[in-house]
Amino acid sequence: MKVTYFPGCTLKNKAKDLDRYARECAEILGITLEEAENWQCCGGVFTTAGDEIATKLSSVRVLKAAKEKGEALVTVCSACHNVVKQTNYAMQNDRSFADKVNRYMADEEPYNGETQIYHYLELLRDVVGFDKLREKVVNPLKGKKIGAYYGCLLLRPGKVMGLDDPENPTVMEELIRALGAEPVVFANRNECCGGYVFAENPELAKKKSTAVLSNAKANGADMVITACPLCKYNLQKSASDVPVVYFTELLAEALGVKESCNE
Amino acid sequence: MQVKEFKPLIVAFCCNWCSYAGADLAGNNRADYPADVKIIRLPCSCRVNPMFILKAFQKGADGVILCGCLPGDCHYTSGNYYTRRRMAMLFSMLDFLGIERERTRVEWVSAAEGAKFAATMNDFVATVKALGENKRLEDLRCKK
Amino acid sequence: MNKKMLAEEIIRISGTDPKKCMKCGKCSGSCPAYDDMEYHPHQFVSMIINGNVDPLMVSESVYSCLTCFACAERCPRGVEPAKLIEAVRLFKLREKGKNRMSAEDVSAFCDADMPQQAIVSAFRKYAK
Amino acid sequence: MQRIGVFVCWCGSNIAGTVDVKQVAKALENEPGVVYSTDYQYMCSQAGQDMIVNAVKEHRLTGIVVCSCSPRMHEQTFRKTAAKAGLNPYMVEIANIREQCSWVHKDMIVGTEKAIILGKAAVAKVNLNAPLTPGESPVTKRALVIGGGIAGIQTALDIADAGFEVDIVEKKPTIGGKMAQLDKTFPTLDCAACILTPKMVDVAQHEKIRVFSFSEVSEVSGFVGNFEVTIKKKARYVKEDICTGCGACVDKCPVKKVPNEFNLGMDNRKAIYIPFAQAVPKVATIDPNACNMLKAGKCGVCSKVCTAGAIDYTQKDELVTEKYGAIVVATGFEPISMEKFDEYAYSQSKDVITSLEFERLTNAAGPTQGKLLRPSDLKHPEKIVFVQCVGSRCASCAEKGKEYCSKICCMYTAKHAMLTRDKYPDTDVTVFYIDVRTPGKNFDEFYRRATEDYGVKYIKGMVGKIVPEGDKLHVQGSDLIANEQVHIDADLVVLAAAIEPDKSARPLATMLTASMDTNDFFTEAHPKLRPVESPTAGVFLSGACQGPKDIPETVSQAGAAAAKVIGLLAKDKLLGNPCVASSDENMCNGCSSCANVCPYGAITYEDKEFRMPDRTIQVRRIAKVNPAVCQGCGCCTVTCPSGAMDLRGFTNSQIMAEVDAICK
Repeated sequence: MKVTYFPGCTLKNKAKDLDRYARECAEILGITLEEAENWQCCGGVFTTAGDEIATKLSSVRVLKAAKEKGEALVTVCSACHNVVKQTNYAMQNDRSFADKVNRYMADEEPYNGETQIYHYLELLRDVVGFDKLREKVVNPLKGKKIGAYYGCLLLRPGKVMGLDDPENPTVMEELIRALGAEPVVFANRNECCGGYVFAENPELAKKKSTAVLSNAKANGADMVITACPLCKYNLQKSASDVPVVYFTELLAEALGVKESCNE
Repeated sequence: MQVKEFKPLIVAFCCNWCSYAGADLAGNNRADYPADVKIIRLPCSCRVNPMFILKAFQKGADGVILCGCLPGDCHYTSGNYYTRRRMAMLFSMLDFLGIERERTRVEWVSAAEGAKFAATMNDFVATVKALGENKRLEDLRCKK
Repeated sequence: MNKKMLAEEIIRISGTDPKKCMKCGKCSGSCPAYDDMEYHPHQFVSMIINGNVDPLMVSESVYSCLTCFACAERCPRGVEPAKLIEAVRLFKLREKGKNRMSAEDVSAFCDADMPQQAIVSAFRKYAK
Repeated sequence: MQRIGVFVCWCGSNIAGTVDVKQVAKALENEPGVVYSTDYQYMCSQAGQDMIVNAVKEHRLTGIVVCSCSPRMHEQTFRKTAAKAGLNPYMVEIANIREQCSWVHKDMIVGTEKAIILGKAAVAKVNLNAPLTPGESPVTKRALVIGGGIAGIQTALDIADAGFEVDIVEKKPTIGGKMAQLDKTFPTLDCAACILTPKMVDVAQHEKIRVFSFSEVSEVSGFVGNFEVTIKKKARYVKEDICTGCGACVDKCPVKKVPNEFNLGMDNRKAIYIPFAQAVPKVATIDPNACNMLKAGKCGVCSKVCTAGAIDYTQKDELVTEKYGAIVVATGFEPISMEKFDEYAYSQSKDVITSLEFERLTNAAGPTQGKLLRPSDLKHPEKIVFVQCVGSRCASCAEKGKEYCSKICCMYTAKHAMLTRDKYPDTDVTVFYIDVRTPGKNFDEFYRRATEDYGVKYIKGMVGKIVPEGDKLHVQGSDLIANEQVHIDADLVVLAAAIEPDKSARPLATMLTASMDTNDFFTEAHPKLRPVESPTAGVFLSGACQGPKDIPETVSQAGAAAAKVIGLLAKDKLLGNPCVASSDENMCNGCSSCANVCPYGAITYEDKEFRMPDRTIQVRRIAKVNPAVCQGCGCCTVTCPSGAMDLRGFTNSQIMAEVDAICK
C-alpha cells in the first residue's frame, strides 16, 4: 500500500529520528510512505478562529495533493497531524470556511475534505493491525516498562481528532504491548507538556513537564514515548530523569532495524 | 362611488385542546379581534389536510390560519410536529403557485394564551388586509 | 468599537456560544496554566458574556493559555473556553503593530535542541 | 336528507347583547335540511332542554344545531339532551357564538353576521353527521407490573390490596431493585433494607400477587383492557417451587470467583447464588457462564448437597402467555458508565468509585461489612472527595453524558458526606458541586445539616482532573468562590454518576408502542395532568422509568399509577371514543403510511380477499384501525395517499362542508 506522507518541518531537521524510523518500519509492514511534493509547513498550530484562512492553506494544499493521487495522507508529528486533521474537519463541516478557501485557491476542482488522514499510530492500529505487527517483531522489548505520553495534540479536540478516547486513550499502550513491552498507564499522559509557552515562560513549561514525567515514574515507567517533537523537547528539559524517546524509535528497535537506520 | 372597506375572509383551523380553548379564553377575557375570523374546530392541528386550505382559498378565503398546541405539548404527543412539516411543504408549494405565503400562517397557541390568540388574529387580519383580496386561487363559480 | 460590539466580535471569531455556560468551573478545574493566569478560563467566559472585555485585552493571561484544549474537551456544555481565549488573543494580535514576538526575539530562547515546530508554534501564538 | 332543528341561545344578554338572536334563528331557517328554528333565553336550562326534546319529537328531527357557548362548555349537556329525545348524541353540533363571537365583537351587525355564518357551518356539518356508537370492550381484571423495584413493588401492592390480581415480572433473580442495594435513605436516614424488605415480604405473601423473577417480557399484543403478554422465564437451573433457600448449595459450590453484581463487582459470589439474604423469592440461581457442570459437565456438587432435590441442570427458558387489562412499566434506572469520564481516573484507580459503589461499601451487608475501607488496600480513607454532576447536565457530547439533571445526586451526596463524618469524625470530606439542588420536604435542611453540624466542606466548582499517584489521588478542581484552583490529595473519590433509564426500557417501549423521549425515558400522556399514564391507553408509568426520581416521589407515583389501574380494572366494559379513524378497505392500498404516523400503534394490517368485478378473488393488504386504541387525532387521514382513511365525527366531507359554508 502506498500513502502520501507529510513529514513536516521538524522531522526534516531536529526530529530526524522520528522520520527515519517511521519510514523504515512502514516498509517492513508493507506500507510505502511517499513524501508529498513541494509540501509546506503545516503552521505548527491550528488557529481555532473560523475567520483565519491564510494560515490553513498549506494544510489544504497537501490534503488536496493526496486527494489527487487518490491516496490517504499520513503524518507522524502530532502537531502536523492536529493541524491537518482540524483543517480537514473544517473543510468538511464549515461551509463558509470551505467556500472561502476554495475561492482563494481558485482551482478547478474544489476540495471538501475528501482525503482520509491517518496518524502513523492509526496506520499501525487500523491498517496494519497490532496482531500483524506483533508477528513482525524480531526483538521483543521484554521487561521494559514504558509509559505512553499522548499530550494534547493527538487527542484533542476529541470530536475532531477521533484518534482515541481523549480521556482514556489506548493506542500507544497497545503498541507497547505489541512490541513485547509492558505499558504503564499514568493519568498525566494527556496533560499538557507546556507547549510553546516555554519561549516566554520556561518555568511554567518545566513545571508541567515535570508533573508529567514524575507521574509516569511514580506509576513505574522506566521510559516514556511520545509522537511530538515539542513534547519531547519540553519533557527533556524537565527536572525528571526519565528518558523520553519517539515511539518510532521503539518500533524500529523491536522490528530490528534501529541499527540499520542509523548507518 | 363609495369604496367599500375590504373585509377579508379568514378561516382559522384550531385544535380542540389548545388553540380552540385559547380562542375561548380570548372570549372569556373579552379580547377583541376582527369578526372576519371564522374558526373551525378539529381534534388536532394534524387533522388539517393541506387540501382544506387550498379549498378555502378556492372558495374565496383571503387568508387561512392554522393553530395548534405549542410544540412538545400536543395532546396527541406528536401531531403538531407533523403539522409543522406538512405546512413547510405547503408553503413551498404556495410559493411555487405564486400565492403570497403571508396568506397562510401556522401559529402555536396554548389554552392559556387567550391574549396571544387575539393578538395573533389582529395581526393576521391586518396582514391579509394589506395584501388585499385573494384573486389567484378563487374560483368565481364558487362565489355567490 | 464599543464594549458590546467588541464582545460580539470575539464571540463571532471564536465560533462558540458562551451563553451555554452553566458556571460549573470544570474549565478552571482542568486548566494546567491556572496559576499563571490573571483571568482564569471561567472568568473569560463570564466576562465575555457580560461584555467586560477590556480587562482581558490588556491582560497577559491570553499568552499563558497553553491551548491544550483540556477545558474545551471537558466542558459539559460545549462552550470551549480555549476558543474564546484564542479569539481574544487574535483580536489583540491583529491590531497594527501588536505582534508580541519578532524574528529577533527567537535567538533569546532558542537552543540547539529546539525543534523547528516550537518556533513556528510560538510565532503563531505570539504574532500574526 | 336530515331534518335539522336550530336552537339559538341568548345566554341572557351574553349573546343577545351583541347578536340579534331572532335574526340568526330566522336566517338559518332557510338553510338546507333545517325544518325548525327557534331561540330561547337559556338553552342549557331545564326548560331549554325540554324545548329541544319536544321539538325533536314534534318535528321528527334527525339532527340538532345549538348556537350557544363553546362546545367545551355544553356539548356534553346537549348530547345528553339529544339522547333523552331518542336521538344519537353525535347528531348534535354546536355553533360557538358566545366565546368566539358575541364576547369578542362589539358591533351588533357584525356579530349577527358572523353568528349566522357560524350557524350555517354547523348546519352544513350536521347534514353530513352520521350516528356514532362508542365501541365497547371487555376488561381483563388483572394487571402486569414490569419491574420489581420499589416502584413496581408499591404499585403491585396497591393494586392487589384493591382486590385485583397482579403479576410482577422482574429480570433479576430477586425483586428489590436499586433500593435493596442502598444503605440509608434521605432525608430521614432510615436503613433502606429495614423499610424495603417488609414490603418485599408482603409481595411474596400476598395472595393476589405472583412474582415472575428472573423473567422478561418478550411479546405484547392487544390493547387497553385486553393485553396478551408473553413472559420468558429464564432458566435458573433450580426448581423455584422446591428450593427452600437454605443456601447449602451456595456454601459448597467450588466456583468462588464470580464478580458479585449485587456488590457491583467489589467482591465475589459463587456460581450458584442467592443475591442477598432477604431475596424474594429466596431461591438459588445458577450462573451458566460460571458453573462447571453447565459449562463442562463436571461437578454436580450443588445437586448432591440439595436435600430438596431442587437442582435441575436441564432446565430451559420457558415461555408463558398471560392476559392483562393494564400494564404498569416500572423498569427503573441505572447509573451511567464512567468509561467516558476517565479524567476522573475511574478506570485507573480502584479508589475512584461511583456513589452506588459507595452505598455498598457503607452497607452492613456489603463487601466490607459496612466498614468504610477503600477498595485498593482496605485502609480507612482519611480524605474523601465527592464530585457531583458526573455526566449529568452534560450537553456537549451525547456519548458522554446526559443533558438532564439526575435529581437525586445532591441529596445522596449530602447523605454520604454526612454519614461519613458521623461515623468517622476524623475524616476530611469535601464535596465539589455546581449547584446544590434540594427542593423537597426537609431536603435543604438536611443538606445544611451536612455542612453546619457535620462540617462537610462544600466547594462551588468542579473537578477537572484526578491523577492517581502512589496511594493518593491527586484531585485538581476549581473553587469559583475563592477564585482559585484547589489541589487535594485524597484517599477516596466518589463520583455522583448520572442516572439513565434501564437498558431494557427501549425494547419494551417498542413492544408496548409506548412513546419515549430522546433520553429513553417513557413519556407521560400529559406532563402535568396525566403524569402516570403513557399516551398508549392501558399502559401506566411508575418510578424512574419516566424520569429521575427519589424514593418518596417514586412511591407516590407508584401509588398514583396503581390508582389509575384500579380505576380501569374496576370497569366491566370500556366505552371508547367513537370519533376515531377508520379505513375504507376498498380504497386502501396497504402502504403503511398511516401506521407510520400513528402515535398509538392503533393501526395494523391484514390480508383480505376481495371479489373483483370479473369474479376473480384478489388478496390485498389493508389497514385496520383498532377503535379501542385510536384516540382520534386524525393524523393518519392526512397522510393517507389514497384517501381511504377518514376520521369519524370530523370527516373530510364534514370539514370541507364547514369551509364551504364559511366561504360562501
